[in-house]
Amino acid sequence: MRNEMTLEFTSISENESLARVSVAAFVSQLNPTMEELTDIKTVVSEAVTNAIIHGYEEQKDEKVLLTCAIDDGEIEIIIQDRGQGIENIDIAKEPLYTSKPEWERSGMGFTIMENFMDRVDITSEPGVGTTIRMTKQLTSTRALCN
Amino acid sequence: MRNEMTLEFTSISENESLARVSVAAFVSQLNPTMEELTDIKTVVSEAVTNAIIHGYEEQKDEKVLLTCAIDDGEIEIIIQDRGQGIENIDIAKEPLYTSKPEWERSGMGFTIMENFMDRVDITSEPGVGTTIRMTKQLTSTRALCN
Amino acid sequence: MSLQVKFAVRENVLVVRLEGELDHHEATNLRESWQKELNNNGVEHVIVNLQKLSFMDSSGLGVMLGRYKEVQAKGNEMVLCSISPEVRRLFDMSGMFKIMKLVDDEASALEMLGVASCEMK
Amino acid sequence: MSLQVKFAVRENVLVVRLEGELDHHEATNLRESWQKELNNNGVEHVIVNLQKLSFMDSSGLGVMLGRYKEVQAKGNEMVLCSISPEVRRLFDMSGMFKIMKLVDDEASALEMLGVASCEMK
Ligand SMILES: Nc1ncnc2c1ncn2[C@@H]1O[C@H](COP(=O)(O)OP(=O)(O)O)[C@@H](O)[C@H]1O
Ligand SMILES: Nc1ncnc2c1ncn2[C@@H]1O[C@H](COP(=O)(O)OP(=O)(O)O)[C@@H](O)[C@H]1O
Repeated sequence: MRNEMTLEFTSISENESLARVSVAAFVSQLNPTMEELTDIKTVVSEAVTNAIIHGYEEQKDEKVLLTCAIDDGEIEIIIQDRGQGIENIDIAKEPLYTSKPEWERSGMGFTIMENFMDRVDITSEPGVGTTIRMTKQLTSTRALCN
Repeated sequence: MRNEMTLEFTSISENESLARVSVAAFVSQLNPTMEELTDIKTVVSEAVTNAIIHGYEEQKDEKVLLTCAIDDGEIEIIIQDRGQGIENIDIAKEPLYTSKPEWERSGMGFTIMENFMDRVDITSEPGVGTTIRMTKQLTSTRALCN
Repeated sequence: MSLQVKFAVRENVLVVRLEGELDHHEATNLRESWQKELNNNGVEHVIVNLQKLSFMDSSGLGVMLGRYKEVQAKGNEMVLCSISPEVRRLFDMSGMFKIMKLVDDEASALEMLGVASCEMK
Repeated sequence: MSLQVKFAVRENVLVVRLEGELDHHEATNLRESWQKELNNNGVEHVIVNLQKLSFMDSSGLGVMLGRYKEVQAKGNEMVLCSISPEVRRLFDMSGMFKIMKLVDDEASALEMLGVASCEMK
């Protein structure tokens, strides 16, 4: 059975934990392992942080949109901002690349998303915004499908 | 400073805890007391449960909409369904009144909302849906205003 | 965050220990398993231990009241014990203690129901 | 759910104990208070105790790497200890242990940095 949630929130860093906690509460219906739950909280934190600091450059009156759907043990997470967008996605995805080294960014956000999820799709247009779509099949349910 | 979240989710009982957990994570930015946090979780649970069982009569493919805003220590929570609506709001609000005694409903939902929150406004139209708007001023911030 | 339910029988008393959060989603399962236990075992009275229950809403009140009525209809007793401050707020507000008895712990509840208060398995 | 930070000084070693969740929101405050501690007290080396840290993301890695570079620039050492399985996943994935040392507990870390391993205040 399909279950869906959509969470929209003000673009302030206080809401990063809200995003993690909500997605964790939602996917826990599927009985994920501790590792899977940690991975999911981490990638949500990465993408939401990016929307706030890169997409909106810390403007505090914008909105971040998070959608999460579960369907037969597959998790789909979409995080969207209507911020400044990414000029060159290939460069942005490179491990250790960051456009904000002065803020002590590690440049590992996209690398972590790609490692912890099965699939990561980045759509972005300068001046329009960025959408990150990620999916992951949980192992418990993957085993059941064999 | 104003901070806002909007959560929309499928009308299934699994999501009752999601609604509580999300609102609790959101309002905890205001450092509520344990009592205040319990009150808020309880009223969210009441209104979301009502949307699922009364509004949608357990149809599982509808949406419940929850909005929460905090502004200077005042919390506003709005819970909305596009379900069957309430014929007579005055009767519905009476303590112990329930239209579903066969489901072991206690009829205490609205009484709890009115006791645990400062203000509860019910807007409802048969065939269109129900909106519950509740507000509460936290004591910590109330004290500061004196 | 979900509800764990443990049943134990001590002479003619059913002890129901609730842990976690009791809402509408959990109430249906709880009702069914509780009713099954009440029909087994020659059970008469009931003790509900709320010590590890961290959250409850009016759907939980419905289940409590439902079982209370069933137990009372047979002339038996239902006693609550070990309530936490979080859950107590709801019980106080809704006047449940005008109907049901509350005691401090399981030992007191067992004593009240006439069960010798030695170690519980 | 937020971050608690406790600093302690033992001879020339700053011990940083993190508890809770370290994300971008908490990273800015942590950076500031940590840098302040590094400038006080004649501190040279650093131990970061991660035992009670339940969550960390790449913003946390940024703070760790930032402090590591500052400590290393002065010819001193920074050692991590007591990492939980949750947080370890991120460190493993991002190759942090190729750069920083990890030991089992504070006692081992103190010993490695040449501090006599008696009771810590
Ligand atoms: N939502 C976004 N909007 C605009 N730019 C982004 C967004 N997300 C990522 N980027 C760009 O991609 C770069 C790499 O991102 P990431 O790998 O997460 O590293 P970091 O956040 O540490 O910089 C960022 O430095 C930024 O330039
Ligand atoms: N969202 C809703 N949509 C339709 N009817 C509702 C809704 N919420 C409440 N009601 C009506 O109001 C009555 C009283 O609600 P409440 O006090 O919460 O008690 P209970 O949920 O135990 O029945 C319900 O029995 C129902 O008839």
